[in-house]
Amino acid sequence: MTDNGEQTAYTEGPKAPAGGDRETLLEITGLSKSFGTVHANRDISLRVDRGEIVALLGENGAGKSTLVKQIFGLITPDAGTISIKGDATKIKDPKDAIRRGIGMVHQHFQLVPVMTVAENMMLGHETVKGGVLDLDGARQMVRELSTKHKLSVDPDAEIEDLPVGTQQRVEILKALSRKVDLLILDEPTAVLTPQETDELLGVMKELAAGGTSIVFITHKLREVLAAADRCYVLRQGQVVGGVDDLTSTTTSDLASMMVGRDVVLRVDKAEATPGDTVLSIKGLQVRDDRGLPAVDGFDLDVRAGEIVGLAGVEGNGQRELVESIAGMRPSIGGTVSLAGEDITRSNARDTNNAGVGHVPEDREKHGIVGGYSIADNLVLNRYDEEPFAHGFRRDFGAVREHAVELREEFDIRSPDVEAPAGSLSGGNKQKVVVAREMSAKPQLLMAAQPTRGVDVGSIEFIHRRIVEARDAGAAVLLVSAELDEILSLSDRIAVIHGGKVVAEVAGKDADRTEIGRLMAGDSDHH
Amino acid sequence: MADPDRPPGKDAPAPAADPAPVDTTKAAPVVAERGAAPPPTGVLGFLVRHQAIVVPIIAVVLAFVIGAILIRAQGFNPTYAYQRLFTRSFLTHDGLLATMQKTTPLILVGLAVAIPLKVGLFNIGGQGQLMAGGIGAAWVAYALRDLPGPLLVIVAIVVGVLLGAMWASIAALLKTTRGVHEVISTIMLNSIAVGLIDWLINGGPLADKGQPFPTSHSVPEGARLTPLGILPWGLPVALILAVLVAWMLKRTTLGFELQTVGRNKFAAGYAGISTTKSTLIAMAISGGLAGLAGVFELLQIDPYRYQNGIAGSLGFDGITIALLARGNPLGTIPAAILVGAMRAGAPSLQFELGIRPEIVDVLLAITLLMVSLPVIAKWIFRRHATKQTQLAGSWGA
Amino acid sequence: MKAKPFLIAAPAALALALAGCGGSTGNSTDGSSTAPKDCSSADVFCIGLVTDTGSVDDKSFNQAAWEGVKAMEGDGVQTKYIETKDAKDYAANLKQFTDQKYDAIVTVGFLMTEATQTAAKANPTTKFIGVDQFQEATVENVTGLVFPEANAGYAAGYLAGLLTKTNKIGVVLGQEIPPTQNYAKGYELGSKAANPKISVAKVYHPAGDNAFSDSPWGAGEAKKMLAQGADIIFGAGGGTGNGALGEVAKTSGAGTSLYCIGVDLDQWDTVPEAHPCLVTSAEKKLTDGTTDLLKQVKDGSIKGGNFNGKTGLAAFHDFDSKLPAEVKTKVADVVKGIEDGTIKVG
Amino acid sequence: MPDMEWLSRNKIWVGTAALVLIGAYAFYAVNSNIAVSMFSYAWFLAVPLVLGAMVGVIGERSGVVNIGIEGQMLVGAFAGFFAAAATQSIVVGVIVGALSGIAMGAFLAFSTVVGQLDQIIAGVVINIVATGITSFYFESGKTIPRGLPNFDVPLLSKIPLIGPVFFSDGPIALFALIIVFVLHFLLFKTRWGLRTRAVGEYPSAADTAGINVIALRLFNVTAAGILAGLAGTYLSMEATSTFERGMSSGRGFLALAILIFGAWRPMRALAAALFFGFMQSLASQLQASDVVNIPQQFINLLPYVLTLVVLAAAAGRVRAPGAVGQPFVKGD
Repeated sequence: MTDNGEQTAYTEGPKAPAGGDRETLLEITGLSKSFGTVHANRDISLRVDRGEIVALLGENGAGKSTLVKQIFGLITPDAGTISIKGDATKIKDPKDAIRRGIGMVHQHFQLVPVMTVAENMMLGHETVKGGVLDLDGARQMVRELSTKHKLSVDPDAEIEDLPVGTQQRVEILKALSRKVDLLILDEPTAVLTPQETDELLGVMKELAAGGTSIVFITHKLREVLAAADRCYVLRQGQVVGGVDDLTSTTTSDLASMMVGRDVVLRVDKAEATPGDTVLSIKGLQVRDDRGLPAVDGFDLDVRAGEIVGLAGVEGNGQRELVESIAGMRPSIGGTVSLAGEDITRSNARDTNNAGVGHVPEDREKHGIVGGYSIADNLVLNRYDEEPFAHGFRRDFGAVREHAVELREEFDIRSPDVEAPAGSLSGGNKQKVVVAREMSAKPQLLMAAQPTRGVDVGSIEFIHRRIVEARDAGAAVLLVSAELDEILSLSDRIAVIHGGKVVAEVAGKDADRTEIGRLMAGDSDHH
Repeated sequence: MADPDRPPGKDAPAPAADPAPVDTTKAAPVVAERGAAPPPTGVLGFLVRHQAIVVPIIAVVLAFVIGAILIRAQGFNPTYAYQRLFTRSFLTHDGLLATMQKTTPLILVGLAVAIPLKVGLFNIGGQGQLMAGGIGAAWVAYALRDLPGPLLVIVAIVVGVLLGAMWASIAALLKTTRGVHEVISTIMLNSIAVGLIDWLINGGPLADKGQPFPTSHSVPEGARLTPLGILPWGLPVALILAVLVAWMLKRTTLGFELQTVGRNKFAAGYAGISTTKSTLIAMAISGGLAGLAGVFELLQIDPYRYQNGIAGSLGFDGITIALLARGNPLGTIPAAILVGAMRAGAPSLQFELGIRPEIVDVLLAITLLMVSLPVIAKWIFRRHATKQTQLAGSWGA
Repeated sequence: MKAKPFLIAAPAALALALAGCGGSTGNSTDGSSTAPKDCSSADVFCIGLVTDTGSVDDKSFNQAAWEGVKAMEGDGVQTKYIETKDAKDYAANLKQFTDQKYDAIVTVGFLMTEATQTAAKANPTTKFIGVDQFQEATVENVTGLVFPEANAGYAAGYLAGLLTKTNKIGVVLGQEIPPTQNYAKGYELGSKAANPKISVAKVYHPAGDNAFSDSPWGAGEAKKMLAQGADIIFGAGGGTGNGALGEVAKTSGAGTSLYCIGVDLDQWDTVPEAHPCLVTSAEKKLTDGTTDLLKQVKDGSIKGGNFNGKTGLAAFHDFDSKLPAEVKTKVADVVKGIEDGTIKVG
Repeated sequence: MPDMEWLSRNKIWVGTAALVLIGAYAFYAVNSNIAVSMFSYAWFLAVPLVLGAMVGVIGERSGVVNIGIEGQMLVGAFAGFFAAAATQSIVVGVIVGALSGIAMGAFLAFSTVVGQLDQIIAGVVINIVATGITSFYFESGKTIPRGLPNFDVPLLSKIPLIGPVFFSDGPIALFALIIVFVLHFLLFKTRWGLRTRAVGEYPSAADTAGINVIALRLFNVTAAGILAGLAGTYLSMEATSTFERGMSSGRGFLALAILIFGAWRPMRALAAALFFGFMQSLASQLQASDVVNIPQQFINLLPYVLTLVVLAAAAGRVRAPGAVGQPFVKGD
């Protein structure tokens, strides 16, 4: 697996900060975990002291989540020890971890949606009075905790009725309710606005000041610099570096440690030469799965030969917007037209036939059928068209030929086009999706989170392809939660908030702070 | 790792399905699924590749072994019993005819369960759909009794198939428009079919009031499909349909659509394949096949009347067969022959040995148990075992 | 997979456990040990019986007919049965016997009327006895053993009419088909003849598939009738009726004096749980009728067409001493009157 | 006051219950005999449905579909009856019946929760195995000493209407009534209930909260088998004193319908079962009194048709526990 010699495991760990007489809360030595032949964690050693905020920095797939899941007892390590407050006995399960003072806020909230805040809060360590759950006590506890930590929540609200930001507060309070010494936060800012993020970082600092140690997973460099005392950088399952004194570090230092080479922050691309308007959205209104307005009067034009990046905090209607344009979700108002033709009511197939290519946000869910061969996945939305089918009869020869060509062109690493697509790595799966969508030479390419969960090599490849598509004259709508991706690819940036466009700026003039403020929305103050 | 905290669900990828970034920097083949070793070669490799066949065969063998213990415990000689069962079902004219006659509807109801399985639907309503087809044919056969026989047969088949398809479509429509789980709706529809038909033939509009028991009028002689030697008319039809269904699923765009919906309905939606349409089509085909089974039960088997009990346990046998065949349409043929032969031979077990005919139900139950438990496949193939279908996920919708 | 050995072992263990508790069943004459006799030989008189979709131990007409067959056992007689599991197997099951050249074949239940006639036409030398099968047209070698159920019902109703104290009686029936309708009709007429003030509650099982085997339903109906003041319940519908008898017995055990009346055969023997209330049964003498006809087959005197079996009331058993002599005399007179034709039912 | 809160949240249900009660007592005032008999009959028929539905409630609230209730019931009826016949002890019969239910429940639990067998397939297997085994090993001529006797509960049985209907039956019927309320309490007021609901709604949340999802599911599904076994023994030893082949005759499936009809809540399932029982009661009353002449079959169909109508009408409002049907894989 060690493919380049320069990469060496970083086992020393950063030195303890000055005056290192603080108690060592967590010490990990030689931790390894593999899934089959994939080494998710290799010989990891690190240390967290009391009252510290330690960031675990790394790309998607670097093994951060695997690491913290082992600390929380969700996964058992293959080798190595995790010792908490000097106690190195194996952490059997989350219950054991909780008992030993570890709390975790999961990337995907571990809250039961149909239960109230109080019920969720007490789940797993319920207090019982006379055989009956002490719900009043739980409500009281919620109120006390939320006052103490300045995180306001209503104990009787049902989780599914709460906005994500509030749900996260519940998660944090839940973890804090159990007398935690070590709080693990797994990508806590992914769903937050910049302002909410700042608020969270503030809470973290206060907790640390109160003696709680925090392990904080992220791949956002700014957050590391803003909140952490120290950081470890993970790459390919190993700790490849660490920084003790973050004040003297720059983002680019951290970034190169993360990816193991100099990061290309800007994708090389020529000046855009926009042509006619291809996509025109006027006053679009779309509801989400729960029937609430998600896209609410959205206007945007995308012209041939330009990349328009749609920046926004996740959950502001991006998903519904993209699905509605793609014909996968009905709109309730407004129009979408493609090169002057109204496609508002077109279904997914007609939209595709009209010349819309769509790289979906969740490739596992929408983009591929894991059990199907790569070849079948490459014709997933054209299986019934010539030459892949003649009438109702499919032509397997043509499907295969097509697949072999695309495998070459898009560098899909697989021994055989008949291999199930589910067996590919994330990057290669994404290449299958991109190959399928781009090979149809669409007028409009919609790429939603095109590089999520994809390795660096594939990211560069996909970015290059997107630019090439633009240069070939396609209109590109790029939707991404990664502001960096938006900034580096877009010729023009639109900011979405609350289901509508709140600002449009030219790509080269874009200022990230300003965009962050816009993403949060002017009225979005707590 | 992509999305490692995703809540468990059928679409959730295996945690490590997304290996570390290493694989793009080298040209080595990408590793398949979690922890999969290279596919074995030799005999084991052969068995692994054909486990869809191997597992049911082992299950049947195990069931017969356990059955032998049961027969022995009842004081009979199992070898002799199995020998008689086989002789009767395959080596005598009447027995073979009975086997073939029983196999016919079994293939059809097996397909009626297997097709919806491909779309991720579990059709427990084969019973009701078969009854709908049978009563439809009985109605036509009486209402149009003056038509020439062959024409009447064709009309009866058309009507029976349509009624079966309609009955199944109720469940499909409830599913697509109102999200009612098909297992619940088909169970309810089975009971409704029993009651409605009982009313029809017991003093109701289709009753033959000249008979002292609830029955429809008998099929006119000209429209009766008396067997050609040992070959009932319906058997070749059923065989052809099994092949057609297999071909449809594998080779046609419709088959691709159905299977895409079954494997990943979100991707299907993305690709512009309508889940609604696929659900309706699959259930209609399925109901039509079950309905056709009902038509043949009426037209090709003495007493050529629709009576209570004509459907027997065929609807549930269909489930047994589809599971034995592991959802493979062609697999329904051997599975149906197995079940058909056992049912055909059961009376002779009692006649010649005195073993209760219910032994057959026990054998089938054990077979089903063996074939359903993933344990056997896991035991033999270890990690090469293919994954079982999950149907229960959309429960309650 | 730690659970593996367990899951493999479980079915096998279950099988062994079950193997241990199974009793032996089967035909009375032989298992696999003794070679079957040659039925085509004139020395051997072979009788076969095909049940309808029930079993020979159904406490009802299949069992009664089989007992009639067994009564013929002796030297040079071979008896066998096949239980039909699927209504479409009637012909095939009959053919097993005709292929072996059985001399007489008893088929039980009206459902087999057509199948029996068809087989008879194909095997003119074999004699067929169709229990409960009314022959519309005479086939030379088929004799339908039929019973005027209304007569049995009348006698039962008459007794009930005399015994009731509340003037309310009930009848719980299986599916609504001619035999059950006849029982109900006779029961109503008989009870009214004995007691003009009487009211009769009657209910048929509404479902088609389990109308004769739904004992909990029968019990529930009986419970309801009792609660509404009925003190005598006639259970006429296989297992469904037996459920009614059981419920009356249970309630009557609680100190009240209630009666129940069985059907088809003397249910004192077949439904022992009904002993606390079972005053008699409206009996079709199925066993006797079957034996009588088989004897006719043996001595060659049997004729095609319909043979009217006897009906009547079964013995009072434990209630013999409890019933007033006057009641017994009156009932005996009615039974006699029906028999000799002085009382016409319906 | 939480009680007032509860009242205001459930006002539709409380109101309906009050109306039904008033209606029932009005009926009782007009003709006490008929009213008592019809309601008793309704409850008599509802008992196995209620017990079956509770099996479903426990299973599905824990995230496991159980369509094998029919088979569990049948085996319970069979094993209980024949054990009682063999030992001539009704107590042994009831215990064996309940244990057989546990055995079937354990099969469902282990095959689906540990063995990852599809839950619906496992249920179908249970049903088919139950039919095969109970008919093959059926023996005629066996009798049990006497069915479980009815008895009057002191005081309660004296309440007009409700007393004779609910408090003068056999022990299993009384148990069925009690278990509904007990289960409601357990499910919504206790630690076990909170955890069970969490495990059925969102198992990974329960898992990260330190709850052993697998163990809780195994325990619940297995233990619920007791109720299915008792439903069976009710059929063969309390409602009647006999076993018939296929004795459950669809009651397990009807229980499933009632479970959904009752929105996965014990008390509403009880109400649904009573409603179905009463429809049948009404049907037979109309038939017996020759008032109207609608074909009996139609009334018999009513529960099934109503279930479909309710499910169709309540789309989106009646919601199954979130994780029902899905196997839980740790660390996924």
